[in-house]
Amino acid sequence: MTLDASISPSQSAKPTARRRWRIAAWAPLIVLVLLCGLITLINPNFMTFGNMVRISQAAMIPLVLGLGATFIILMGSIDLSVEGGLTLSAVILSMLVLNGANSNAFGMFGILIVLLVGAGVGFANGVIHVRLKIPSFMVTLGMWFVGVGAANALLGGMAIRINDPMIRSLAIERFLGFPLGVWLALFCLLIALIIQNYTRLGRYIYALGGGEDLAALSGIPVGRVRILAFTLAGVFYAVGGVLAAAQLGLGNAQIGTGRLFTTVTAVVVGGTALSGGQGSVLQTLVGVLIVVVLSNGMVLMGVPPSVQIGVQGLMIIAAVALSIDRKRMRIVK
Amino acid sequence: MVNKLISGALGKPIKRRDILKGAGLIGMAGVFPAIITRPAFAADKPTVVNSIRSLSNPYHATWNKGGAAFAKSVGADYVTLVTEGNSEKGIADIKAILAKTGGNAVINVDPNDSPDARPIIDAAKAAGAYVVTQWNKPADLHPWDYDPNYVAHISFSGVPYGKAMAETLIKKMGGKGGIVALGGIESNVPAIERKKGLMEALAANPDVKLLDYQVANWSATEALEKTNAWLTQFGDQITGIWAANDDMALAAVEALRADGRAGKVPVTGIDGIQLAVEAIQKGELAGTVAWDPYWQGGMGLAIGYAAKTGVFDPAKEPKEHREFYGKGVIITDENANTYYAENIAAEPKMDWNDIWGRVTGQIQYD
Amino acid sequence: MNSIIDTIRTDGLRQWLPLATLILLVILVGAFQPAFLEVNTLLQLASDTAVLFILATGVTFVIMLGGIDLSIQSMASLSSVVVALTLSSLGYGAFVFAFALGALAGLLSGIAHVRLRIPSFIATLAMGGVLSSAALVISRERSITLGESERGYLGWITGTLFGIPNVVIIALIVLAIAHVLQSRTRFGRYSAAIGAGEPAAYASGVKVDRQKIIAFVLSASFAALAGIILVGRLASGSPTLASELLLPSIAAVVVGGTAITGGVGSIWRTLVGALIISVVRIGMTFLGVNIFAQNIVFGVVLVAAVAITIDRSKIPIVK
Amino acid sequence: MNMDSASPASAPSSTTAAPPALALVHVDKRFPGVHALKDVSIEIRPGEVVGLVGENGAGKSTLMKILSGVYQPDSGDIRLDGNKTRFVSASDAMSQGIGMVFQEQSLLTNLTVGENIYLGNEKQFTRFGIVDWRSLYAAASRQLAKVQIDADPKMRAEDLGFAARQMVELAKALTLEENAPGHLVILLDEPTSVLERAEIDILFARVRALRARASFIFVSHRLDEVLELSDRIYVMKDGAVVADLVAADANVTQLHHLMVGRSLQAEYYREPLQKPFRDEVVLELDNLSHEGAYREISFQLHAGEILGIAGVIGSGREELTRTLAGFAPHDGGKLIASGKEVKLRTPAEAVDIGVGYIPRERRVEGLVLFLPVAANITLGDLGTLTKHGLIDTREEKRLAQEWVQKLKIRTPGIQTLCLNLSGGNQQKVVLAKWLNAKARILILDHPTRGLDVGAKEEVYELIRAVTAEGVAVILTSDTLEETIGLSHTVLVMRDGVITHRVGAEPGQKPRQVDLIGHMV
Repeated sequence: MTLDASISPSQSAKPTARRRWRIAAWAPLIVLVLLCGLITLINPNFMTFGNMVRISQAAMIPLVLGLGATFIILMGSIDLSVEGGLTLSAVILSMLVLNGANSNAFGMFGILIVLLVGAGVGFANGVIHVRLKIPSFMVTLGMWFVGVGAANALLGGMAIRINDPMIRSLAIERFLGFPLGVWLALFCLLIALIIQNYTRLGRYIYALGGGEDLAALSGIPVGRVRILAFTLAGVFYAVGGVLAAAQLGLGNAQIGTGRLFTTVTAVVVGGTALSGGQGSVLQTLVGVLIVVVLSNGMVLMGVPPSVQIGVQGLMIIAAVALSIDRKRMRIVK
Repeated sequence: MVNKLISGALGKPIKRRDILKGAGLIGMAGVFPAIITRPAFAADKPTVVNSIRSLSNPYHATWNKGGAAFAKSVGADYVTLVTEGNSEKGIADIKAILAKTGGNAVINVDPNDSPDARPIIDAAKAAGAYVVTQWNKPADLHPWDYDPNYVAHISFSGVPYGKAMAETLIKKMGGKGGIVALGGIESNVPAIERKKGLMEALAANPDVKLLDYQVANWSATEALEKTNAWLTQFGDQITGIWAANDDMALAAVEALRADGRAGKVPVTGIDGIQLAVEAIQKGELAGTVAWDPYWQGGMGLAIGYAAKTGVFDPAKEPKEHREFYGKGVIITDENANTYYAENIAAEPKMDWNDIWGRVTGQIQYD
Repeated sequence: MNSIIDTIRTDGLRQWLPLATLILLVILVGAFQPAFLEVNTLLQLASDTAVLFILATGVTFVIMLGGIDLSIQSMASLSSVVVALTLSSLGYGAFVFAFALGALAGLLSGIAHVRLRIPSFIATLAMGGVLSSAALVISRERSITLGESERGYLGWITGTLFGIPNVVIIALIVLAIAHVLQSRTRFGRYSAAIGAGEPAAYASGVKVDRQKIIAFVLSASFAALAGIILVGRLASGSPTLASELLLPSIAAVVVGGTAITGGVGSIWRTLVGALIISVVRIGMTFLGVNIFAQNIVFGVVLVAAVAITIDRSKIPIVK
Repeated sequence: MNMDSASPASAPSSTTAAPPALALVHVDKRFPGVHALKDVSIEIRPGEVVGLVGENGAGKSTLMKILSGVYQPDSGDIRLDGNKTRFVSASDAMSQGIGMVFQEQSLLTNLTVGENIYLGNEKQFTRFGIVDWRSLYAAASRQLAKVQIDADPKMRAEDLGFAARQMVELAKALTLEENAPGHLVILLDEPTSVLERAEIDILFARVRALRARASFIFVSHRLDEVLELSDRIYVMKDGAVVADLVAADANVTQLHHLMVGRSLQAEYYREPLQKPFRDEVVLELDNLSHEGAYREISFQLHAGEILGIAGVIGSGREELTRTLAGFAPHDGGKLIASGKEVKLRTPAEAVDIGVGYIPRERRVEGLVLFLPVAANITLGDLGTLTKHGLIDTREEKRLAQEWVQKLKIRTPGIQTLCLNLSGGNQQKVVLAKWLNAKARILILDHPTRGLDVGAKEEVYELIRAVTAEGVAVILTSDTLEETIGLSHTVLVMRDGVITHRVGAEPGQKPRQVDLIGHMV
């Protein structure tokens, strides 16, 4: 069997290549710092502890979602089911814990069930994608519709208020000034880091992104890795759902609206390549912060609502243009 | 029968990968029997149709309930269409229904965007169906130009109610302080009108300052983020929050709660959804306006149905019956409990024959 | 050797699978609701598909190259606003103007993607933001309804020819042009080559960057055209007019069996894909599918359709 | 050729008594329409290096796939240390001690060396699902020590040279001995195809040193190397083993004869067909330089001339060819094409001045694998096919068919995806592309890499034919032998400069040893 198909012709001066990569990996962070500096100049309120807390609140959900999406994108796949998974989880949670619509009060157990639901959604993504050989783009797009649709069907269009104190505490109770939800998000980051750096799954995900056929030759169970990765992502989306429900204090079918593109943008702005194999969850953290700080900053700087989305677009182009390692990306698609 | 059909039709082209396609098709086939929820359409009675933005928000969900209740009351087939915010889809679906029922239909539509009304009316007239529109339509499109098919247009002037809420808010604030305002989708007529009302109220109260107006597109999530940013930017300067609908208002309340200020800073919404009324009872929300979507969903159909079945002849009705403002109910802590008991705890009782009961004057276009 | 034979033998069948799927779906719906099969209904379906198809056609060019264009819906909305605003002053010129604007926007995102080497996903997502902002600002954030006189300019969109709606005819012309572009011109061939193997195309002297820019220009221009058609159908322009059309368009391309990774695909497939999507949407209304089940059904049918339509023999690794 | 006098005398006698480490007994394998393996029996004794040669399609790769568990035989059995067994999958074969070393591409360049070595094998370092990287990297450096390269296991694979990557491959294969029950058998599949001579010597030395640990099956198209490294050689033809020779008693001509059924003539490189080139200068380099790659390169390329460039990796010849192909513009000196000074910023600009590049990475840069033969042939010159903006598809078909016949490209049809063609025919398609584009300068970058003897001969014939028609050729080749055999003129490069230039007219070809002196 010939393997030429996946060769990398480059063999130019190595050390420089490596150094460039180091810089590139840090570039998003530099962008973030510049951004914060700029905003502070215009509105000093930005650099207050209070605002840091609010940014963390705004960032916790995108971060958790981004963690899940990172693993998928590292494989060179894409996951559009973010909103589906999140919405379904949030709605089911609102129905299981102490709420204003029914007499359930499963509390912690309810959260467990929701995480299982998320895993199930991700697992379904993975299995259909791998077994039926359908591009992840399409499978997860379908799952998006299914997830939101199911959530809608469960609610019959209504919204359910969540009264469970434990859930609400995620948004209200604080530790060291930060809401518990933020700490939960950080805990998820830790888990993601461990999975990425210290488990075979994490390594195999990189391997798939680097060259799936070669990975298979090394005896890696490619299909299983993919399914596991999607399942894992599903769980993260479920956590995102829990946080969203906690933040809004209710579950409704619109709770996920608009979160997909924020998530993927954050991951890519962080410097993870859509082509797979390059990136990390830490870079996603930076990417999320860039996106969140940007939208928070535009309000602080008094950018008129109708041009905010445009400004955001330009800023993101700038951020990515600054931080992309062009040497490494021979082909940009 | 479905399964046979499939295997028959696809049996030939599929030589290889049968399993795979089989799996896919079973997916489809399996679904079909499950989803044919309604019996064949009753030939004589007109089909009654509600076309609304989506069923994922309480407001339109209640609207849908009202429609179903009316359909039940006259024993007609009931169909719900959702635009999902997509004008083309909304119109296409309505045309599909017209084609399916051969025009024997009564349609009560909340157009996704004002201009959609025109093609909808054109299609309905061509098919001979009867239409009632609500909220959105172009100013120069009038029911009396399309007798008898375009029965009526119902709206609720956003201006007075937007103003009323602003006044409720200002009263709670003690006549002075700083307000931040959350607006709806910028191109929507109600959003524009409600904002206008807010501005009028502010003009009348010089001591109250509008700190900032941001668009949150009717969305709770966006409202939450905007409010969070405001709490940084203005901190304690904010003594009141005005929101163009309840979803955004409730999100603002949550943002305040996370800041430990829920209930301390008065917030107002509009639409009168259940959670909002509950929030008023809890004292977290200062007020809202109930359009009574249950009434909108049912009565829109009732008016059209009456015209269709010859109870009245649209052409003979006065203009204030063809383009009229409905009545909104202002809910504050004073009447929240009673409203909850009558309209939410219990299935609202409606007299579907009292079709002009809530007419509050002809719509004025400036 | 044997594998070669297989490819040839089965290619003949495979390329018909998308069409077979479409016909199957039409039959399915028709079996339950014969009214669906009436000529007028089908014509209606066709005209309702036109805009989706035109948008999808544009983005097909980009997807063939292995890129993606997430700005088409914003472009369509913007062009609708531009037409609505300028129709009274420019007359038919308004359409040309909007179209040119589309080409310009495409050029910009193309350059951003190629010169700054930003992934098309991000470049076009951002460009989409810029375009919607532009639309919101110039429309002063509200939808613009056309007056009687302005509607006079829309006859070429709203009218019919020998009982066939003009939009359908327009869509067919677009189909013809796009098909020729894609299958008979150097651009089309180069796109396929770049999508299937960019390094080889580059080494063969193909001006890759130029082809990519052309693709984005086409995509945005077609989006602008779609916006123009929307103005005709809705007699109005609005900054949010097309905002829900992005995913259906991309879905149409993929459902037709074009590989999202590029290289494999055709305009025909996109046409079939767009029709499949309409048939499923409208079909559900016809069948009276429970409104709460519709999204679920839609999702499932999409995936099932792709399972049948994509040609895995030409996709090295399914990602 | 036989540079390395110290090639093994014969199979080590000590092992002959023991049962073979691995044996195939009467193995038969059919695919629809093809009888791939006909009753094949081979055996590899412990510590033995067995060569496996044969033309493409002779059944080598099927055999390899059966040994590595990718295919299962229809009949016959596999024996490990005398015991019957079966390999149900690649990983199963590995777990039973069958290692594989492919061309350097099978390392994942975005992972570190250590990660690559234990990829798919991390279990031993995993406690409660957590991988202990310290111990993994420690183990990795032990593996690297076995093959005696001091690469840092934490370094990314893409930062290694080809030779080093090859050693890492070897090290990776050797990790099997830790958990494989019996004796280790390592399949070396074309391991030298991308290596320079000096690197090959290192590789061979390592392999010999490792015979204590493992037996090897060495598959290569380079017969001289097979002879040099192997103890015994199996020759395959049409799915059957036609000979089992002791390497010491065999020679290239004999092997070639057994493989292709006719003997290797002196005119292997078609030297008699080598016509003197013309006076017309098509390309002139005047002190051409590229920072950190090559400098002050000057020569004239004449119509009909084949100019071979010899040199090891780092000599700058690779970069020079990339420059002339338009991938890396020069930053010093002059490049003059038919009288005009030019700078080639992109391959497109190179094509414009009549350059055709036949890259070493045929399947990446040479062909669009997922496009049909016809589309690939015309890809270089759609311009002339285009009338009023439209491609004349009828004319395209005609051209494609014409080239397929002219170059004897074996393909079911011009609409077949290039993916499905053999290496030799793929290479011919690339050639056809440039001939169709009327290229006047062909840059052949390792043109016969991975081709079998038969295919090579056809390519040589084609090269002769086109030069006879006045096309100029710049050749960088895998073997010195090929460079000398084909070229009119040979340049030797070292450390970025030309150290030697010599004419190579038929009859007065330079000797390899002379050139090597200037290379290292």
